[in-house]
Amino acid sequence: MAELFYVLLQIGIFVLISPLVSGVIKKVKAMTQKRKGAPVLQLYFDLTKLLKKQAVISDKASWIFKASPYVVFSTAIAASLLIPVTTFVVPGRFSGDIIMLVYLLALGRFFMTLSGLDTGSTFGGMGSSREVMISSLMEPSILVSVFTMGLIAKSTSVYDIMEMMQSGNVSLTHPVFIMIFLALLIITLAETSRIPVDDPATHLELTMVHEAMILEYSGRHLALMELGASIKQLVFITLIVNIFLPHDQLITYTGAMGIILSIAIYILKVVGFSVLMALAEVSTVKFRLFSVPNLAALSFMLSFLGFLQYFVFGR
Amino acid sequence: MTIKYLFQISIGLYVIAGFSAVILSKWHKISNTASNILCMAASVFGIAASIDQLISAQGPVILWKINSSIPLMNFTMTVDNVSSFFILMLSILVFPVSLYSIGYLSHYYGKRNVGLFNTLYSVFILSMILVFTASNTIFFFIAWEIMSVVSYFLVVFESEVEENRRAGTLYIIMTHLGAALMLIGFMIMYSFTNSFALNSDSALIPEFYRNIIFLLLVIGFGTKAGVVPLHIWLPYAHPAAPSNVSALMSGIMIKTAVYGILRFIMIYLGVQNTWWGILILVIGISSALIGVVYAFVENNIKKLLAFSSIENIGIIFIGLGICFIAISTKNETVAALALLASLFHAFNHTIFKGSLFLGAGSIHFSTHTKDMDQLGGLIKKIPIAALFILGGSLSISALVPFNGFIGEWLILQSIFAGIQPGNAGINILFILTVTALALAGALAAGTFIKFFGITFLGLPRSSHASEAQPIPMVMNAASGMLVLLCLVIGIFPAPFIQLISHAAFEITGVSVAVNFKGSFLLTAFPLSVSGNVISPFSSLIIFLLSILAVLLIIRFIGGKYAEKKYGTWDCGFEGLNSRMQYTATGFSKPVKIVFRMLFRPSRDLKITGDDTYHPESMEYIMTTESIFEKYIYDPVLKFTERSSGVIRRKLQTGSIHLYLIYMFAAILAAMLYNRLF
Amino acid sequence: MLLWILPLMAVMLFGAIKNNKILHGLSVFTSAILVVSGLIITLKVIAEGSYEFNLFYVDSISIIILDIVLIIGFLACVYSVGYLEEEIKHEKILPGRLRLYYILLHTFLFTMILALSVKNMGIMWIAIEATTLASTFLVGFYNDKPAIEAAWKYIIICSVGIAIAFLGIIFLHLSSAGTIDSTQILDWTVLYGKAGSLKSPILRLAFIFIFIGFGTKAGLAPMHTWLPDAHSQAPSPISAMLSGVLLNSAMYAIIRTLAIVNKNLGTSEFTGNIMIAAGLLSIAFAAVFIITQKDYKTLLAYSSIEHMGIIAFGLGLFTPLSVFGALFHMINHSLTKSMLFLSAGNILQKYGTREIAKINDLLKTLPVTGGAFLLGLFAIAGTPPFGVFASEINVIISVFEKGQIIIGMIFILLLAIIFAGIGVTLFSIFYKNSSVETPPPRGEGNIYGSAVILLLVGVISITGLYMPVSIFTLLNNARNIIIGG
Amino acid sequence: MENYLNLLSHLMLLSSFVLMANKRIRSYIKTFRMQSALIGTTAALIGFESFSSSGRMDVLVVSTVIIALKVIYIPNLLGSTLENIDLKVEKDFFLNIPILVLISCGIVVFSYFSISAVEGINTGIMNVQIVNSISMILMGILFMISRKNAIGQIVGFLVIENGLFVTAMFSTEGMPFIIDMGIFIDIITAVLIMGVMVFKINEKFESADTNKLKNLRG
Repeated sequence: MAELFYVLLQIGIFVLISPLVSGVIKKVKAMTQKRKGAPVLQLYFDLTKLLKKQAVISDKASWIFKASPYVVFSTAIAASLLIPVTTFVVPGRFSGDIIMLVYLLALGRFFMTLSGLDTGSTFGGMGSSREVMISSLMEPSILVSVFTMGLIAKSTSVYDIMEMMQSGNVSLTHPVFIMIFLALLIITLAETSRIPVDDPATHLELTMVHEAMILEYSGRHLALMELGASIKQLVFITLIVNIFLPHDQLITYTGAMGIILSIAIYILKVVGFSVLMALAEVSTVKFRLFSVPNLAALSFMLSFLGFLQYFVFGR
Repeated sequence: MTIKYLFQISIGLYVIAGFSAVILSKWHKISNTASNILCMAASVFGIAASIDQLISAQGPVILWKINSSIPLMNFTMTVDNVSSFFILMLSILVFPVSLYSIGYLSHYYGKRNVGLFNTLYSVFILSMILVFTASNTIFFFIAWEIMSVVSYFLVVFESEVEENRRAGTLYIIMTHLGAALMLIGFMIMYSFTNSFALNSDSALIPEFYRNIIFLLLVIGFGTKAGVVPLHIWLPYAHPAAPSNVSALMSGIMIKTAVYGILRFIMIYLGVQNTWWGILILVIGISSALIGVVYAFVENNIKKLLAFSSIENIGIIFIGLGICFIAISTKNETVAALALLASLFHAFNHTIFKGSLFLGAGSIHFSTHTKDMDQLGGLIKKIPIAALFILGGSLSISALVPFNGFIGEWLILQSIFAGIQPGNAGINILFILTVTALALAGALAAGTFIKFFGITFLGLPRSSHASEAQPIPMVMNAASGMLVLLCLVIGIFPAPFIQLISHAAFEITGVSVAVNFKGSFLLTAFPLSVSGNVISPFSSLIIFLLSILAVLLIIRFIGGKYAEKKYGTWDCGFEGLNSRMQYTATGFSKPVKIVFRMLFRPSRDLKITGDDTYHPESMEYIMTTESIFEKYIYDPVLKFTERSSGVIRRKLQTGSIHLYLIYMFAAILAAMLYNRLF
Repeated sequence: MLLWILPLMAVMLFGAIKNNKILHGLSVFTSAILVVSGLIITLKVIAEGSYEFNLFYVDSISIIILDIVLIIGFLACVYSVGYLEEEIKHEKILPGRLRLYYILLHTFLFTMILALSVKNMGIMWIAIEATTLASTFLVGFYNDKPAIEAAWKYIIICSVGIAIAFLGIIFLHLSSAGTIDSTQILDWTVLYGKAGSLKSPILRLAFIFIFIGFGTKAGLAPMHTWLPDAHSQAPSPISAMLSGVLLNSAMYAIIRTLAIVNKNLGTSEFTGNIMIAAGLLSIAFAAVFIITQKDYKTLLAYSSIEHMGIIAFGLGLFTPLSVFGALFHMINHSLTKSMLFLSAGNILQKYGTREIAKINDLLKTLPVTGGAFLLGLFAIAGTPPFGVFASEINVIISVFEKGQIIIGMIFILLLAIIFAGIGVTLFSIFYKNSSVETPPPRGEGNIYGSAVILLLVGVISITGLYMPVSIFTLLNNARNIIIGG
Repeated sequence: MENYLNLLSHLMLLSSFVLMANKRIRSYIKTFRMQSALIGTTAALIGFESFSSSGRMDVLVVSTVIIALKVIYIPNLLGSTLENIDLKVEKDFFLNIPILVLISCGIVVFSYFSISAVEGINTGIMNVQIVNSISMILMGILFMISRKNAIGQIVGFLVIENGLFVTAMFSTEGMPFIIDMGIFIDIITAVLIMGVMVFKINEKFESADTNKLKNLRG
């Protein structure tokens, strides 16, 4: 029963909050550019409209093209289940750890890139090829950073890591956490296809990566793709905020009140973090594709140094 | 007792299969079908026997005991859990491959000697069984050599292609040199223990010679396994063989090296020094990375698979290396876990690489080309094969919910358990291993995105692809059953891990199986290692449920599904043609540029026509070369040839006077020796 | 005794006969009878251990090699029938010279039988010298420039070598002076019996010269220089006999001496050092010369040098196992190598060239010969499950048994290199290669030859796994005689 | 008695030095004839002695055979061969004479060094004789090495045979009769065959220069 509640809660929050995040980011960017910008809830409207629209499918495409939106979406959902938004609802025997999280997202990416290749358009292939390169280069630093966190918590499950961070016996300002936080920040930018790695706002074939892959999509498929992407983005954000800014230990209430409070704080954190991301985004420029490896190397070095800091040089 | 008979029946059936193929070789179809069906039957018995042996707690079983009248030649076959685990892998692979051959060899009918082929095929299988069951080093060596020679004949079976011949020669020479080193190792063992038996006492060997033996054996077996930098034969030989054979070679033959390392280094010598493990681990890491990078940029589907075999053998070696290190640092549980992980990965690799090679064979069968840049859009022509190859690709890319993921996860967990505060060097090495695994995994996924995407999706790039022939049902069935097995193992890993842990237990003496909460079809009980839990099944459930839910929701909001077929966006030019889409070369270009130092890519651009902005035609050729061949092997070869030539001309000049001088010198030397000795 | 008279009679008869058909028939017939009588004697020897009357003496050592001689001789005769007919068809040789060929062939056979079946070392020496003289014209049979050159080098170098060997024989005699009465001078059995009382310093000298001398004939480096030329230039059946038989009979003389010397010295160290050194040197030479060889008959010749080196190596180790291995290796090597030379003959007749680079698609063109040649190459390179491997492994094991690990390593590595060399140079000829000119029309020319080859292939692939008890006892007795155990 | 034998053996050694110093082929044959004559007398001496002491005939017979063969028959044979072939060998030797002689001295020293220590040989007289004869053999090989034309090599081979024979003679009053006979037969056939080969070489290579036989390489 508890598990069912957990699952519903997670899915509900992620599906409902994730478009908001994108909205907030867009809004903040617009404001920094002295524009009015679209309303914060714009993405919700888009999604509902897209769902209503008729889907135009390339006649070159195969069933892969139609299947992959669902796969992308549901992998995002499955991934979202591995990152509790609050420690008040215990995932209990529901299982899956941080490594599985990485490989689940990889599954989604696999199909997305395939769909890019499926229509035989030039853009799709370009997007897929770039996506594959970027993600492969980012993979090591993701795994190393989550691994390090796991090692500190002596468990690879996110829940345990969160509890470890909440229990006051580690100081959040310890260099290892700072480094890994930065590493994960870079990863998030890369994985959610944001500047400086990719520009979600452009459709210029020289620069686009993620957009190039979903260029051929329309209607409900596009909606699912978008939603999946934003859920994935929220997954990363949640990972960061819930690990590095633990809050549940501040809440004294228990039971339903506690849950509600904690979720409220969680949402606040997410919004705040998305503002942060937006600022980071506007303050940088997009890199050349072949300077992305340097970025990856940077994030890898950060996480690796974090590991060394904790396990080799000692606490 | 029954186990013994089961094994004997299976071996007997293989023999019969071999002979029947020869006898019936007049009628190609009949002989092919008959011998392959016999092989299938044999493999069924083999599966039964080995599983029986694994779960029954009894010790080694002696199958046959033949003493030749030639001294020191006794051929005794014994089966213990380790052997039977490998025989299990072999048999599980042989069944579908034989099924596949029934259909696949049909394109040899009337052209080639199918009977001969099938005989070699079953002898090949037999020789591998001998390798797994040989009970003394001499017998092992003989079986090993037979295996090499037979596989050589299979590699050069389509000998009219020039590169097949070169591949075969390279292969047989490399593997023979490796075998020679192996033999030296065995002989050193003998010179101290005075026995060829595998259970003789290795404590008699002094420390120094243990290390020598270890190095010799690692090089010897490494050559067969195709680990970097001994791998150069593999990407030539495996593609050269007919696909059913390459499935066997990649799926199981390279595992004989793993068997050898377990048998001779872990069980016989026993691991003492930490640097052994470190060496193996480093070999594994380099093989995994270099293998996968080369696989990524390869455009020949079978070469791509061969390189990916190098990667996977690297991952298996990583597991072994962790196990070695853990043993030498007295950390039994981690050792057992790591060993289990690497055995499990070997098992998985056998299955999915088998299915992928069969799939590649089907592609070649229906399109008569192995070049990706000639293919494309096949998913419409051969949908079933496409589905299975997709499955295989997902599984080899270690994606949920396939078995590849479980293997990777176990290895990562063993590293996780292996990293403890303290010994800094090992920790750094382990975290680097994690890095390597992550990079390798991601690139492997990329490789198979390319493999599947370029081959099956998009538009056909040549007439080969557009006129693809349909594929016989048996071939699809063969690769299908393997993919199905992948899925089943991925979802319900527990029982299989239990099975394999019997083999691992025999080696390490520590049973980690009890740490695996998890039993047969119970989803609630996930797979858990020391508190870290995954449950592929429940995530699969979530998966399906969410798809279902979203379909309902969409139906609710969006109403009925309506779609419109329309051409792909072609930027407003009239009509999109296949030359506009990304090629395999283009797809791998970014990675190729990032890992420049491994390829030394060289490009040349030919522009004909006076105006460079509107040329009549442009030709862009991009060539890469393997640094290993360029900077290690070629110089050695050249040097040998040159020096040998020089020596020949200097020594055997043809002048009789010089020859007499040799004799004269010999006499004087001998007399001197007699005076001084 | 039949063994001695028969070939001589045959030679006389050949002198008289003109008709080629009868010549063929007669030669095959006589050699067949020789084989039969050889087998009879073999049974006697197995029963009684040795068999002798006045000068004629065979024991287990000599009977092994004698049987090899007779069998190979017989097969060579059978092969020659087809081979010579082909040669005559292609005007390589004149029909008239057939008679000369057979006369020389049977004289050659006779001298070798004599060398292997006399008790007196002096006469053995004479016989071995005579083998050279008999085979010189066989080597130069084609009478063209290279053949003559090869023959000249052959006779000069071998005669000098043999002369040195005679010096050794003299010292052998000298060492026995005083201990042996003049009626039984140089009688091997007596020398062996009284080995203890011989003068060891002189015996050492004797061994040195005998080893150098007969080593020349056995083709051990650095005295091997005549061998590649002679083997490559002679007609193929003759090459088969040279390398399958002649080398063995020279090695046999060394074995006889070795037995006496080691028994006298009580240690194998003195002889062992020389023989192991020479053996390794020969193998090394062969390895170097095989890697980039262009001519397949020469390549086979070098491989003969290699295997003689292996045999010398085994004898030098002088442990029971190694001596057993060496004797066994003699058998395997002779069978395999003569098979290879015979098939090389077929190939030569088919393609008309000795250059490896000019041959391709052998397996299709000559299905039987080609297949046999391929298997034979694997066998000669020491791949299980063929006979050569079985004997090589015995030698290898005995090295390590002696604890000489470094030498053993070198030995194994050299063998592996030779395998690689054969692979690099020779494997290409079996398959179709469009870059080379198209092969001649398929089909076996020499039926008898193919039959012989098939027979030999069957034998060598069995000897690796199974050995008849009789042969085993023979080898054991021989081993015991040699090491005096 | 022993002194005579000593003297003879020294003379033989000297003769082979002379041979080594010879420039022209005819003089090879002459010198060889002389050396064989010396051997014949030696054999005769030993023969008489053994006859007078223990009425053994065989060595006498052997000595006569030697004289018949090596002094008369073979040199003539070689001479006739020389007549019938055309030798276009300007400079017949690789190393010039003084160096050859020096090397020969070195050979004598070496053989003394290597043999003399061997006990059983180093009993006074026999020692010197065997050293001499062994150095004769070695010098024979050296001669073969140093001479280009075929006849020269045959002569060298014959010198080796002489050396052997002398060794046999001095060390052990000759071999058993049958063996000696066998050896002679062998020698004759060998020389005959070599002669024939010389003719063949001469007709194929337009010269008896063995240095031209360099077509068969590694």
